[in-house]
Amino acid sequence: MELNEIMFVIFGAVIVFFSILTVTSRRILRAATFLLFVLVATAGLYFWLNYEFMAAVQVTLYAGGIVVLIIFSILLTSNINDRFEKVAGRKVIFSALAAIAGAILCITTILQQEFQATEALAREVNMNVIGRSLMNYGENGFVLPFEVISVLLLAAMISAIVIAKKSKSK
Amino acid sequence: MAFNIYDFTSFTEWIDQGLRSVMSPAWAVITELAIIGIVFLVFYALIGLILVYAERKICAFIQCRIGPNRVGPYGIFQTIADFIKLLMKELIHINKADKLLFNLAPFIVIIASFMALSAIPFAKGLHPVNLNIGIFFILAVSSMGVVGILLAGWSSNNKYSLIGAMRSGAQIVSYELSVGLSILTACVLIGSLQLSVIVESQADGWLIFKGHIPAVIAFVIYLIAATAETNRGPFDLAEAESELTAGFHTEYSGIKFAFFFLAEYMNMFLVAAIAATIFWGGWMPFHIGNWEGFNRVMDFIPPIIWFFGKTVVIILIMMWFKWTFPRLRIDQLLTLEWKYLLPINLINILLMALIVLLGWHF
Amino acid sequence: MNNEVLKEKILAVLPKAEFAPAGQWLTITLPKERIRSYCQTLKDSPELRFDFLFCQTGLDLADQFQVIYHLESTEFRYVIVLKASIPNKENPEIDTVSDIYRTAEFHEREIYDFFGIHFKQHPDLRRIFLDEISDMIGHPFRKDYKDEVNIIER
Amino acid sequence: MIEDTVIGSIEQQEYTINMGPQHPSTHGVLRLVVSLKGEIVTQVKPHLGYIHRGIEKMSESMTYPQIVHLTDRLDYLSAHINNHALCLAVENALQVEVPERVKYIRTIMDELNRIASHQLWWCSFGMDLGALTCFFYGLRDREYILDIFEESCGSRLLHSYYTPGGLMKDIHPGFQKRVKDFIKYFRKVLPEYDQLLTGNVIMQERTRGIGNITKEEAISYGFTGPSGRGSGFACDVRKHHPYALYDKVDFQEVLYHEGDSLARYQVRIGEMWESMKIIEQLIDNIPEGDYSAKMKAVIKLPEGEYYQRVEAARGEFGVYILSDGGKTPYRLKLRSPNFSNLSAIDLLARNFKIADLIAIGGSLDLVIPDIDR
Repeated sequence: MELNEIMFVIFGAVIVFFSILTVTSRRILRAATFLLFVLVATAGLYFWLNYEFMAAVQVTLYAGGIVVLIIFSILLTSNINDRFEKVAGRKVIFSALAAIAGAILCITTILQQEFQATEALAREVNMNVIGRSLMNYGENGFVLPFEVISVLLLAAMISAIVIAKKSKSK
Repeated sequence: MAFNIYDFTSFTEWIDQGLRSVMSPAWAVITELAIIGIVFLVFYALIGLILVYAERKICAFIQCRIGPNRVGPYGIFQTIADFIKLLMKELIHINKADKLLFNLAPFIVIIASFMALSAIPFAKGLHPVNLNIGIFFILAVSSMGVVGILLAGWSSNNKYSLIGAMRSGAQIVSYELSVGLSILTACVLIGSLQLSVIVESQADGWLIFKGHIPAVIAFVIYLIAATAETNRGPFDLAEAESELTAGFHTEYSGIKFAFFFLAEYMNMFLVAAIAATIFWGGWMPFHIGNWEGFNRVMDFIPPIIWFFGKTVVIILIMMWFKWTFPRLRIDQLLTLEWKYLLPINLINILLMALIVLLGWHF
Repeated sequence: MNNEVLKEKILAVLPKAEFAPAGQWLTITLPKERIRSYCQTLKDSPELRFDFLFCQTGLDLADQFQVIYHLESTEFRYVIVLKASIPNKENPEIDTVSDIYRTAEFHEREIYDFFGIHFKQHPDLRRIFLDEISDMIGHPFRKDYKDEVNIIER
Repeated sequence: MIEDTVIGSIEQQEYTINMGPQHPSTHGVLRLVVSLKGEIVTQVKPHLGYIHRGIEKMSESMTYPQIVHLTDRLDYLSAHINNHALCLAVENALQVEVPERVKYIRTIMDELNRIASHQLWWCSFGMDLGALTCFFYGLRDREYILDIFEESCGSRLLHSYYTPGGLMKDIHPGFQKRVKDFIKYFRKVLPEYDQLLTGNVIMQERTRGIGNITKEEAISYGFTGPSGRGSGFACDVRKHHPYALYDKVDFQEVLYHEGDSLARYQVRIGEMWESMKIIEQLIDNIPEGDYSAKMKAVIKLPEGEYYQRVEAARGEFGVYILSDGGKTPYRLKLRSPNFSNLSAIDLLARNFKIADLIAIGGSLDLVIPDIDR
């Protein structure tokens, strides 16, 4: 195996291992921490693909942002001695079956697809290119999704403020 | 191969060539990684020791004291003695703590600062990775450090720790915005996120002079926000010794406490290095536009000295903050960020864009 | 301030007041039932305004308990002393003044702790100093208190 | 609604933390049980008695000169002033007239003690707010006073310098010069305190409007000393019930009316200036004479009750003595300022943040042995 492949295998193993731990852990904060590892390993995969911008976005948004918020809300709401209930045997079997079925579906689909090797070398994605395509309304432009997401975020923020205000006035 | 302290490119290439000539490329990469890792570990420990010693001496001078003066001449071995003491101390196990997370937390904090360090250009040709989104990468990985603090606070099963962790979470999440935006202001002028390009583009003058008003505002905001991000006084609410005994690391002892301690100083070095790189030109000597003669004279000082000199100055400013100001309260801290720094920052970034578009910068 | 003038002023609002023989300050002795009404009157009277209770002392005399109230008028700078006697030594009780003078809340807890004098209607009558010492039983400032371990009789 | 009940139960949950008995900012072994809602304090319950020594009970089997040594151990930062109260009570009971020289020295010593106490308060207050540098500035200057004390009293903290009737020993020959040097030095240094802490925006924001108490409440809570005067409660015993030489010297009662932590802070800073003024008026005029009145070998107080009020550094200190004619008191009660000041902490800190509770505690300047007598 080449070094490249070894790296891929390591990242894949980390992702799979911590994903399983995330869903099986009975302590909520541990689950959140394992999720953090999954997300960081995913960012590692992006780095492995030389797609640094995406990797950094992954780390900032998911690892640094969303996991922090999740942990923060866990801190606010749960006690250290809280445990999830042990799941009943039947539920475990069913969910395992569902997960395995999903995995098989994904793997077969991927295997059936014939990926064509492209000749083009990995192009270094310049910041200028990213910035311009984000603000572009022509072909390959992302201004519409960008703006729509902004509106969504604005709505979320306003609703958060409204909720916070409501409990205060009571 | 001539060893050149003005340009490390040839030096690093020489090492690379040498390694590749004796082993396969894969092993060469692994060996290089190992070398960089070891160098960084040593560097990390060294910076930690020096900074702790410097902090003690400087705070002693500010407080009309002498400071450490027993271990070695002028007490220079004091921090080493302290680290040995910390290493030999008992690691206290807390019965009702979440042991896995409790033990994991210091590592997350220290790994985050370690990773961020890997993208800093120390001198010309002396940076481990030259990512094209370098500054964004540093912001991203350093934002992971807060997870370690939150975990430490929660898993200690101590109410003071939990309050400290909450404060630190709220604080770091808020101040990351200001750090990011003030760096973005600088990047608007430079037009790149790659740290090597950022430094090179300041060859005709540092950014703080080129961008004049908005750059100065961005620098000041960055300095405030970065002090807050590193949990240092006057923003050390997460530790808040007088209120929360020691905040999130109340329950830690021995080497695990040393990790938090080290990470705090490392983060301070890191934010100072970023400020020096972005606003004061990193390893770039002090150049003034077209004054060829003056620039030549400045070039005689090696870049690595320029880099560390600037970083040290910024660290000194941050230490001066800590030993002069009282601590803020949590609501005042958040008010400062959300009501003052953030709006100023947003207006400032617009101003910078305007200046760039109209070409009013130098 | 002449004690005689003060005496007249007090008699104007509290005609039944009994004065003790002259000491450092004018002293009124009173039965324990009247303490609340006396304090309230002395505080509210515009001529006197005794609004500052600067000391409250418990006392174990041979035949009775006493609670001594040192009052000052911050407006006119008069000082008087109220002495409330509690003859029942078995089960001492007195009304609280902690709603009139808030500082009495702590002082009364202290007196309760040391003398076992029960203050009726006190908002939070718990032992203040000795509550967590399990082997401390009884009220140590009573003259009949015996503790062979900790107190050496001389 | 499920969400409503969940949110409701979280909001109603009380979060209780124990501050103390060992905590960096309770200045001793004080335990505050603090109920929190988020960071906001909803209730503070002080739990006392961790260092209760039963001084009042001990005094009942001790002679008066012995009790002097116990009064030191109350508010150890104003040891001279506590001694003064007991000595005055005994002297008044015996109707002894102490020599003029003793009065001068006692007044000067009291004021030096007050300055030293306020210096220590200032540095610990700075530390409570997180400004560590203050601590060293205050301690540095306090050394000068402690050196003066050491020279004359032989002791730096618990002096027991006063005895019923006078002083233990005469002052050191260099006393006047040392005190004058100190005053000269401290007049230069005190503005530095203002530069370092008083003028700081963060400090002002942390203390202005925090821990308010009105004048009426202050009187009702028996809130004396600089804490009471920060609320406009004129409670300076030196002015209103003068003892020693306070009716002969010219000084101002420092009053602020805001009633917040900043006002209490400014009162103490102002008092340091006033104390220096008092010392300057007296230091050059110490008359020659004996350092003690003639006293009997065994002091027996005539039957009766005696009360002496003095102004200690933290407020009104009182000694109540009930004597049955013997050489030991029948009952001795000590009215300690911190005990009454602490009783208001719940009122002061409620609805403020934890950090404010620390600032308020600092602005009250609590000394725990004075509370746990």
